[in-house]
Amino acid sequence: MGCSIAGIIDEKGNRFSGEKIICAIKKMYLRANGLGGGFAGYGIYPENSDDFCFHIIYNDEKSRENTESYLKHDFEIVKEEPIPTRTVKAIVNRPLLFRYFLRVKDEIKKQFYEMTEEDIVMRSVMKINGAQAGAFVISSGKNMGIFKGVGYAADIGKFYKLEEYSGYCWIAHDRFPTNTPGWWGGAHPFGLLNFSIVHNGEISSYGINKRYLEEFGYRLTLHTDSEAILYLFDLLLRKHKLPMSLAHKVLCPPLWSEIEKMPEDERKFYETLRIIYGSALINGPSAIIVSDGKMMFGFTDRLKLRPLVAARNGSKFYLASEECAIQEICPLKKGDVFFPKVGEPAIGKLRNTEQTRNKGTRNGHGKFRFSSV
Amino acid sequence: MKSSGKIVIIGSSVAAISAIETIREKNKNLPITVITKDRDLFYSRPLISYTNFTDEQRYYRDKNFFRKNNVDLIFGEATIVKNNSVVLENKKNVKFSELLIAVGGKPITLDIKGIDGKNVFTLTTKDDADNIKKFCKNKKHAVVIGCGMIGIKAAEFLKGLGLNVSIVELMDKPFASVLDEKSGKIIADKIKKHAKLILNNSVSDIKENQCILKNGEKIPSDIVICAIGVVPNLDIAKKSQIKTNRGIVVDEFMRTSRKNVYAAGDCTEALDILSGKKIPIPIWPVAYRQGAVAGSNIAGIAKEYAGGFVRNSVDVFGLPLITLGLSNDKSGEEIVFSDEKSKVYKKAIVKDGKIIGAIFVGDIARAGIFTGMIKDGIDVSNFKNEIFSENFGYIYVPKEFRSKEVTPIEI
Amino acid sequence: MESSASVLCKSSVSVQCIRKANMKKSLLFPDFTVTRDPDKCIQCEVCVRQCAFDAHSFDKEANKIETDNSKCVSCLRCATMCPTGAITVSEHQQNIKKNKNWTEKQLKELYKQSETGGILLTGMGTDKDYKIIWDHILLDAAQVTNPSIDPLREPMELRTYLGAKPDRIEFRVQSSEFRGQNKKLRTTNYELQTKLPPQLKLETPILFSAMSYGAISLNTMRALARAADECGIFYNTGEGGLPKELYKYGKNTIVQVASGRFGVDSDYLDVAAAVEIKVGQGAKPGIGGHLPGEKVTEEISQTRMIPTGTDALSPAPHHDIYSIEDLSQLIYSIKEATGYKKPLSVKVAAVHNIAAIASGIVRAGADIVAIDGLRGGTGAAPTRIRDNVGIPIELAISAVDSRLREEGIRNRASIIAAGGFRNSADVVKAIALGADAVYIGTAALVAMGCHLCQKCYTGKCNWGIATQDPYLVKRLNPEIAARRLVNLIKAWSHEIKEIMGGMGINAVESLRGNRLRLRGFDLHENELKILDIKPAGESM
Amino acid sequence: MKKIYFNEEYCMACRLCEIACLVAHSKSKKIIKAYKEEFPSLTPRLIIEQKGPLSFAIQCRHCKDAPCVEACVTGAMKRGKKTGAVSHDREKCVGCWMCIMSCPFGVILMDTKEKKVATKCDLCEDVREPACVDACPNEALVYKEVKGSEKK
Repeated sequence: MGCSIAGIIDEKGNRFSGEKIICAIKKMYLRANGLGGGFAGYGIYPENSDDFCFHIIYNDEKSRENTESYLKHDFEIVKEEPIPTRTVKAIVNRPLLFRYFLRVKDEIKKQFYEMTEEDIVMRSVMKINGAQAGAFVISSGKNMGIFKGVGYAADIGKFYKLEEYSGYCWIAHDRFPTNTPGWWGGAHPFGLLNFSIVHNGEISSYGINKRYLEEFGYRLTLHTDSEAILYLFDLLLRKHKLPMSLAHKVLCPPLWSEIEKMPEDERKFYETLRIIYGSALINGPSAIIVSDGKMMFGFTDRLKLRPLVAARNGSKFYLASEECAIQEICPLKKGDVFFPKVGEPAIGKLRNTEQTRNKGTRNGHGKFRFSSV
Repeated sequence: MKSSGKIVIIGSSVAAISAIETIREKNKNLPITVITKDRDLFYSRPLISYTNFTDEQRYYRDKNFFRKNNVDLIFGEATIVKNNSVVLENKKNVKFSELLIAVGGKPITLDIKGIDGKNVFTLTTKDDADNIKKFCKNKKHAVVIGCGMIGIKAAEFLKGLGLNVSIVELMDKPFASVLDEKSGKIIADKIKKHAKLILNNSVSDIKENQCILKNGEKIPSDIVICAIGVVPNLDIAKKSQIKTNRGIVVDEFMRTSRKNVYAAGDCTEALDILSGKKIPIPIWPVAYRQGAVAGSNIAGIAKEYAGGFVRNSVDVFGLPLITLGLSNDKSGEEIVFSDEKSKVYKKAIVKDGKIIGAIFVGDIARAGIFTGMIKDGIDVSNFKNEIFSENFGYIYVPKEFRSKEVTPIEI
Repeated sequence: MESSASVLCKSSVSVQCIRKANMKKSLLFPDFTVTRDPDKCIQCEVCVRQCAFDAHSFDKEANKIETDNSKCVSCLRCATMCPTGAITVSEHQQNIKKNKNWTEKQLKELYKQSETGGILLTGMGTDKDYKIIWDHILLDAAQVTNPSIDPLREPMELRTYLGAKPDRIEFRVQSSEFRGQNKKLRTTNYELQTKLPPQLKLETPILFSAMSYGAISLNTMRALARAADECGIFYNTGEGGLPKELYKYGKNTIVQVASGRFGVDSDYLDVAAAVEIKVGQGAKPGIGGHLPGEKVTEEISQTRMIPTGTDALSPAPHHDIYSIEDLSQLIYSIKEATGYKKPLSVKVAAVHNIAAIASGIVRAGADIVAIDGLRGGTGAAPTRIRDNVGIPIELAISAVDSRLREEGIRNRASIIAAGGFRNSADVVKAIALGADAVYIGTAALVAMGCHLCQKCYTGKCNWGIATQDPYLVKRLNPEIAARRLVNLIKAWSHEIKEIMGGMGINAVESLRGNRLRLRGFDLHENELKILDIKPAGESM
Repeated sequence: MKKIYFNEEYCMACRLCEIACLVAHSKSKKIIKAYKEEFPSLTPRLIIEQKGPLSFAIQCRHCKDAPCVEACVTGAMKRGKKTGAVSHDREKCVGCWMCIMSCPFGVILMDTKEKKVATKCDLCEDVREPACVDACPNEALVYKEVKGSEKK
């Protein structure tokens, strides 16, 4: 896939309009072909910030009815409404678009006492999306939402009236699909719970990543490799409690030859990590931006076969496929821009969640120490 | 023991040559002087009997051997060693720091009537051969006294010159000291096809045209070659108060009783590993080895002579013959292979598990393995019955005794 | 060399045997015709000396070399060694009336059996004309949207770890702050809590499969051990014990514990890198082994720990394993004996219920499941068993890998696939289907000189491989053979890298179980279903 | 110096070395031609020994203190100062067989076809690798320098 990706996070948590990210992604329109675009915004539903917000696309009313009755079984629906849209000439064949603010019912929590609320949400999402009954959950996190569809990203943004939302973190994607035909659910970002991801690339390891995830209960229904990355993050971060930086080392591990040169404890750690998570390694050209609402994390594949630039200006941290996208929305000084190296992620973090501002984004290693028992 | 001065070698025998080669291998510059009676340098003595050879072919080494090796030559006879000098016939003194006596042997002469006659010769030098050649013109009959190594070569030489040859031998078979009865008979039969062989007899009177034997028989002879053998040439050693026995007495470094004086070759008596005694072993390889040992020690690199044993290879009118060690010993176990039809006879004598002597007649292939086994004292008890089998070879030599030349440490 | 019962071997199948069996006239005719070009033959007798089956002889009186076609097994030793290339061996042309049902091979087997009354014996893997599924699986490559990778320019990782893996990593995080020059710095310390179960580290996902001392010569074992050492992989002792001389290759050795328990003692288990319980073998599932007493030489008796000259009988089952819980007991006995320091493998033949069996093995505590398919080789097996029992390894890998994933226990054991791997493409396909690594046996033997004459059970291997004859074992110089093996492993590894690079994959982890990079061509729907691959032409 | 060594562990007595030696010392140097046209007059310069399953091919060891050189009365047998190889000059040789008597390996042979002379391995002089070594299919013959083997 071709595609452009972009992301902005305000590390102080200041919210800003979705217009900026539309401008950024629009600048790179040559990287897209109008077969899909989308956005994820964090901090956009402050009034319902404790409820799970499902954005669902429906083929028809019947599937909406079925799905809503299913939702009602597991959840208390705090609020439901159509997602506001405006008419945009280029956007055609729109499905039904609804959002729901949900709380897991107590009896369901009791019934699935071994599961967390997130697990229950994930199970529901998998069930709806796996049923292939004309309904598709495109986002399911808290205080966040994904807006996507078939068309250029800029048009999609306009369609969803994103300028009316304000959030502290936005990621966006404009698509040039090659592997899967354009449909609304197949556009980026992909989301599960609070995770959202945009991806420029093609995962040649998808086959095994998919089978690996299936062992842990994920259903990959979109026939798109990017979905696998999202779930891998969910598995590693949420279920296996790995920090983002280590999850990155699972997806893009150092070469064995590099591991061998590490000091004993570090070597042992990475060796173990790679041996256990071999099936989670993602291979193939990729530039990825992932967010969980607390940080925005950008990285490329082990050979850096797809572009990614980063910039920092004031409290804002930017990621994009091309520098022009960032320049478009923020006048950058020399030294603001940097190019993440192979194996080194670029990270922007909400400062109130992690006390110290992480300056070490340029060198992914270094800031960790390893020991063994 | 490092030599700083001048090395003098008396004689230009194989021992001398091998000493020079050894010294030069180790030191290019040490001055070496050779004092020799031989005007013709340097022919191989065993080749003097080959009538069809050119002089060139008889050279043992390159014609310019001495010049190339930076060796000074003095033609003349050394008479005595005095102090640190060799005194020549012409009274000239040649100073040395180390001296090697390599004067070889001299023919045994017999006390027979007429032995001083003009028609009586010995055959040990090229001069002898040349003289005989000259004398033989228009002559018809020859008598060779002695049927050993030199006797056979003399007979072949005379045959080559077109004479009828009679060989008179005191003992009952040719090569009497080294052959047993059977091999003696095969060799005698072979000789008889080319010459008249008179055994158990001796010449008592040499006339101009005939010899009278002990039993009174008269055989025609225009020329007589006395080929009984050689004994160590002890002339100079004795005069110079160097200790002698049957040969010049030397230690394992080839040193004589006199300081800085060495001796090597047929003039010495050296360790016989089979008897453990020191005896003269007047054979070529021993002379060569002794010369090399002496040369090495003279050049300052200590080397010991490990001893040798009697062995010889001779071609008797086309029939190859090799004898090794105590080939006529009767005290050991005899292992024999004999094929009358093809005139092949092989015998080995095994004593205390070791081969002490062997005879090969007709088929001498790989006889050297036996030489090696005798030298190394290899116990053959386990395979002694196979030593003359068709497959016998070096493979029978137990691995632990095999030479390093064969089995390198790691392949 | 190991056959199923002593009565078999004595009455097995050579013309000479048949003569001995008091048949006046054998109805058999030769399998091969040896042709000698008289213009090229120099009568050097190299062929005479090289043929252990005595097919060539020199007639001194006639001053002529003669050949007895009936003795030729087409091992091609003579043709290879002939310095003038004067010898060719071809199929014997006999005009047996063409019959698709009653083929020449069938007829010959009937003649043999009617003349000997014995079970037919054979060696190596089945030569029966079964469909080779590998040849109906096609590999993917990257084009345009995804750059292929040049293995000569970019790193390409084949390293493979075999053994049980935990589902997730466990570690403790400790953050500490300290003062830097101007500001506070924070470091995070990860303390690894996971204790990884023992692993076999392979530099390339290939191992040499089990071949026992007795079935193969010591020189052959030496070559396998040296090559494994040099390639950073493993060889397998089979069930014949481990000669003391090879202990130095222990870190590259997988030792087998089979039903006969030959050569098993604490030193044997201690010296190895891993232990494999052999339950079955692809060439003869359900059948034991038999090494006739005459082949139990001094050295073999030492290694197998049985008296010289006694028959070495491997029972068909392990008599202490009549059920899965018995296997578990043996697995844990061995783990106890080796201090839980070595991975424990269980080797089974791919039979109909292989997925469930493999699952049981994993749950019984094995760290590795080795599965030997229909085409697995052998030193000796009854022909009927070899040619008719078991299922193809392709289907077995897929069934087992799928099953273990369904049960969520795929991480708990590695899968080694075995049985007729012919080239690196087969290996890539096996890994993409879900195997962690493959065992190669026949390919390794061929690399060393085997010409697949299938006469291993006679003990007269002219290539010095499947023999103990002191005249024949020398023919295999382990130095040369090891070099050839190393070349083979290198060549295959290069090819695997090339194929992976073409797919845009630079680590074998991303190939393993990646069935999406495979397509079936000319495969039945059911086969596609079991292989879990799409038909060629269908995209992602 | 580089010498030919055998490794009896891997010699299988196929005799290809012997054939190669013979061809290398033939006139035509072509195997079929040499055998068909020159055969009876060809003498290999090496010997293959067999004792049960044990076998090896042995040829002149080119000893440092070579007994054959010591014993040669004609000077035909010489040790090259530079090469260290023991060479044999057919022209000088008179066939006295002193060398045959002396060689402890028994690797000097008689060549009586034309003239009675001794014959032995010449290391195939100008060739990079001796023919026998080249022909050995099992590396039971190797041509190499072995340190510390210069003693007899």
